[in-house]
Amino acid sequence: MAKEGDRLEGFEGPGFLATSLDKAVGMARKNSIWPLPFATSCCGIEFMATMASTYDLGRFGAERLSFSPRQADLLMVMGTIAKKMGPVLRQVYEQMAEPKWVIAVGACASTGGIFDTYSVLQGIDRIIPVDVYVPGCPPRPEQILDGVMKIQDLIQNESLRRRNSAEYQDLLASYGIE
Amino acid sequence: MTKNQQITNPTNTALQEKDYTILNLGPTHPATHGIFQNVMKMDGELIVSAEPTIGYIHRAFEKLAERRPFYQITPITDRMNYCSSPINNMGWHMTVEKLAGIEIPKRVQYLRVIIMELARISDHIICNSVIGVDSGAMTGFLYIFQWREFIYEIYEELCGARLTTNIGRIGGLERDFNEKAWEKIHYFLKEFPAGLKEFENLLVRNRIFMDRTIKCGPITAERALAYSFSGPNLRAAGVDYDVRVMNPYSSYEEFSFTIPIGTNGDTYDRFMVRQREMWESLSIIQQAIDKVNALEDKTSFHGNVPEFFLPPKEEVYNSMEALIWHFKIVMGETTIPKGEVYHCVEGGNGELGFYLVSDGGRTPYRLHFRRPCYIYYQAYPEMVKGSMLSDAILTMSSMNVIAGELDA
Amino acid sequence: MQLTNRSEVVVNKEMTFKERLYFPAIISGLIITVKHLFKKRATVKYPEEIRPMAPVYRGLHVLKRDEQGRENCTACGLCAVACPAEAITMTAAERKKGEEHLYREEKYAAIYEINMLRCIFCGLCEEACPKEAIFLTDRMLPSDMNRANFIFGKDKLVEGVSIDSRIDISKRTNAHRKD
Amino acid sequence: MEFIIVKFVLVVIVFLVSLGIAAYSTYAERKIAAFLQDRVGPDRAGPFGILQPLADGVKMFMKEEIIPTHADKGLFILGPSIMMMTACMTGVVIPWGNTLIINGTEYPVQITDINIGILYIFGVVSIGVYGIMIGGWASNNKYSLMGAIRASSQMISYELAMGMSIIALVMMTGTLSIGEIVKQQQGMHWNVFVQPLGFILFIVCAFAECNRTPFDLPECETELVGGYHTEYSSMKLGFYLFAEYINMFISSAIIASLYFGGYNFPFIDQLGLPHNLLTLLGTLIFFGKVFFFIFFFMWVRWTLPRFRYDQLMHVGWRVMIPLALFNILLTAVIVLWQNGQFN
Repeated sequence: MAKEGDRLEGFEGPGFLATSLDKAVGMARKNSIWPLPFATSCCGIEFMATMASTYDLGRFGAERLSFSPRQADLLMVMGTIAKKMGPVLRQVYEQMAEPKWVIAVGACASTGGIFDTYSVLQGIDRIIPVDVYVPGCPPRPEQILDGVMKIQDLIQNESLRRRNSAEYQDLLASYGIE
Repeated sequence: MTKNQQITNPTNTALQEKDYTILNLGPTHPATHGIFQNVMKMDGELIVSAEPTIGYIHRAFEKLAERRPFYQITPITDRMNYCSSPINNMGWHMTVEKLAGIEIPKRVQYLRVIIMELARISDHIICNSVIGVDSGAMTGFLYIFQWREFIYEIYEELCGARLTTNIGRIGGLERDFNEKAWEKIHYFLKEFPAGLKEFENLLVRNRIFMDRTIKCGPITAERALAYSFSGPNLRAAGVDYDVRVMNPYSSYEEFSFTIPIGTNGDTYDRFMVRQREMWESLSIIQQAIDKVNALEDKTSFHGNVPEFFLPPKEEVYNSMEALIWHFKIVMGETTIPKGEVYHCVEGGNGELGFYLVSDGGRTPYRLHFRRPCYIYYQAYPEMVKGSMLSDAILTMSSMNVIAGELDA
Repeated sequence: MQLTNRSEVVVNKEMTFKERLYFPAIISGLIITVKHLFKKRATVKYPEEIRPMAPVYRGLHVLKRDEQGRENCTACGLCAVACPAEAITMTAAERKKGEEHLYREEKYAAIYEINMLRCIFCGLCEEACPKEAIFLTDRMLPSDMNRANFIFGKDKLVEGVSIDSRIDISKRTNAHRKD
Repeated sequence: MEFIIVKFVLVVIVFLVSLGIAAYSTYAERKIAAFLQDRVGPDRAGPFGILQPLADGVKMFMKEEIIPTHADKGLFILGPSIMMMTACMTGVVIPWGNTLIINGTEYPVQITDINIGILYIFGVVSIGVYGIMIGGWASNNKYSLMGAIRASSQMISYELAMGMSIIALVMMTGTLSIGEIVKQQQGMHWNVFVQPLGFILFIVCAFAECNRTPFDLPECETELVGGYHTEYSSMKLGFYLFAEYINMFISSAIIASLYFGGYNFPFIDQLGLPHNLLTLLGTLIFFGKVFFFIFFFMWVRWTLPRFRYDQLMHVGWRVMIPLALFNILLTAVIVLWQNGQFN
């Protein structure tokens, strides 16, 4: 991500107009994240707490949950992903419209956590690309908000062309997603 | 609206297999709490039959527990019914204590009762407010959730975590309640009734809500017993079975509380039974505080079991014996007698049982959790058959089926 | 079916005429919600305001030093054994001559790593430690974009030598296991 | 020529105002929901989150368009277009204010005062249903289809009751022109005082027509994921959501003009202000009424649970329509009595 941030400043980059457009769009996108809560277990309850009055995810413009993947910008994977669930998760990811981001909330989604067993996927980054990991089992709502803010930083600094770039295609290809 | 419950399609007889719609409810449906799949055969909005699929969040709890020393199983039980993890923790500790024949001082038992009843309240808050959300009333959820947040604060003072508490140890609690925790519990007892009342006023006598929930997903007492239901779902069907009364543990026999029951086990019954249980839990907490204050013993927070309960750190440095116990306990080398034991507690959503077989080794030989959700979910197809899609969703949320516990 | 004499039917499904009219309940509901318009907001605006955490909160770990700035850890491995998530690994090393000011015991952890993404913050390592070396603190672990950054080595876990950079855990030790 | 210019200017203004108010309704909805729920709501996009609708709009425009492989492409695009178009068309007949006198010529602050204004609105609104139906059908998704079926049956049922509640009003006023109806409510002679039952029926039906809770079955999240717009992404979804808010705005405007006197307010004649200023004041008051009803829509949404499909039909056919018929009968008797027919 840092690389793209640098390129924005450079002269041989996409040019001033483009970078300000990038910035404006980045600002807009970052303040209008519609999350798709893929809540499977404990972290889902903490996500409820994050949505609730005390923490209020709505302050970031993200209170409009979109359970339909077509409309979501941010896939929040919360909780254990069993191997049986893996294909479903991947299908949800494929159904999402670009640009899309993924946040792995909690130990289970990130690495499998305590469940190092035959049935649990040891981290969702084995099947889909993950942008931000949030540690904790489950993370405090503050940590989830922290993760969302990291995503906002990412969005802010993302070039509009990134989703068409060869690197991005390679990244998807490395996960076998066309 | 009672008549409309059993609407049948007038052309029902002429319908053939191909005329039905197959609707996949889940695994990523917003109203499946956790992950299930229901393959529903629909006749328009009516459910002809439902076929539940489980296993989407199978985490192999039991196998995992069989290669862990006893004290390390507590964090695993946390993640079963994560809405009320303290009850799971306590249940597990009591199971081991039962097997090892450990005596627990009265004070610790009362403190445990306080923690477990707080957990029950927080569990019922989630369940009942989610019934509200699923029926479209989001606001009540956000009001009452602030109180759950407050219970989190109490947990945090008691053990240092919010949701997966890992509270208590085999032989007692890991630390005594501090001043701030007592303060917060008293504040909770004082202020929560108003919040609960407000939540009730918002929904309970609202005709839209009553119409939605009455006769929605009913189950008779006979069928519920046949499925071996327990907890609020069985009580809603009209059977006053409560583990706390029938098979008391942790001095529950000393407390007086009524067992709320419903009439025909529909969603409204389940909602009201849970609602009343919160009030009962509040009174139990108050009684427990009174009992704790009346005790001579003001300090003990664990039993006198050096072979299970870690010695204080100062002793570990200064006494050889304590150091040896410390190492033995942490390495899991404490001797647990051979034998098998079943212990059950009244969990947030039913009878939570632990069936433990020990061969005297450092880990359980076999450990089975009796998860109430697993049992409720078997009855789901029967309960939603012939009702509408909206009913199926409310039935699901009112049964308080939690995927993490169901699949274990 | 009655098993005890303590039961009570708590459900009244009969609606009065007033309740059948929909509107009284709707209006009382509207009044309840509109009252909240004028209540104090319950929200804690996280990055600007931080909600107070209990001092015993189980957050990011720290490896303590003693008063003279020597590492407490003696690499006995009890924390790694106690960890249900198997997130802790360590390699022990012998203390050499001239390193007495660095390590309190003769043996020390040359490498001490916690996989923070595996860790479930249960606090069993803190309890298992016989040397008061590892503690969980009320600091939060930040999120990150790179999975590799979550393997916390000694550089991130051990507290600083200077008094200012020490992490206060007195609340935990006092409240903890005192008879 | 001048006529065309004036009308063109008015059309543009009404169009922009509708869009602006709809955009800020989304912001208001989030803020009001938050305030009713002890939260803060969006506050990080600009001061107090005031740029939130802008951010949403830009994001939606820049999002990838997905047309599912199994969808009927033509209809898939047609759905949101119809929805948006019909939503924008209804604002034409609403009298936003009294007349403005410029250079001695009197210009009404209303795009057109056709003498069947009410029928026009009903016609346009019923086309709007097709937007939802076609969208839900074309998505080729079972949830969307169910949402579409729910939407169409709900709209049809409630349009009946709505129409009947209006008939009573028309019997009292004797005209179908909204401009005329508003003029008759001069001062404090608001129709809500003479047609309370009709007003209640009308507002309940307005809720149903706008798909707002407690009648938001077509898109109810917990059952149908997204309802008819489950498969839509980017601006097509934006059109659907936007149209809902425009509809809400227009419904509020219609309620305000039919039952709450439109731009009229008490003591309007006793202020002794110049005509143009009075008109402006009236328009402001009209918008005040509209905003109150928009608030009311949101307030109800965040308080009530929703109906079930069969209960919705039950309320529509077995409660609303008989009541509306009774209202017509009652009004007829009163009108006849007033006209001295019983003497």
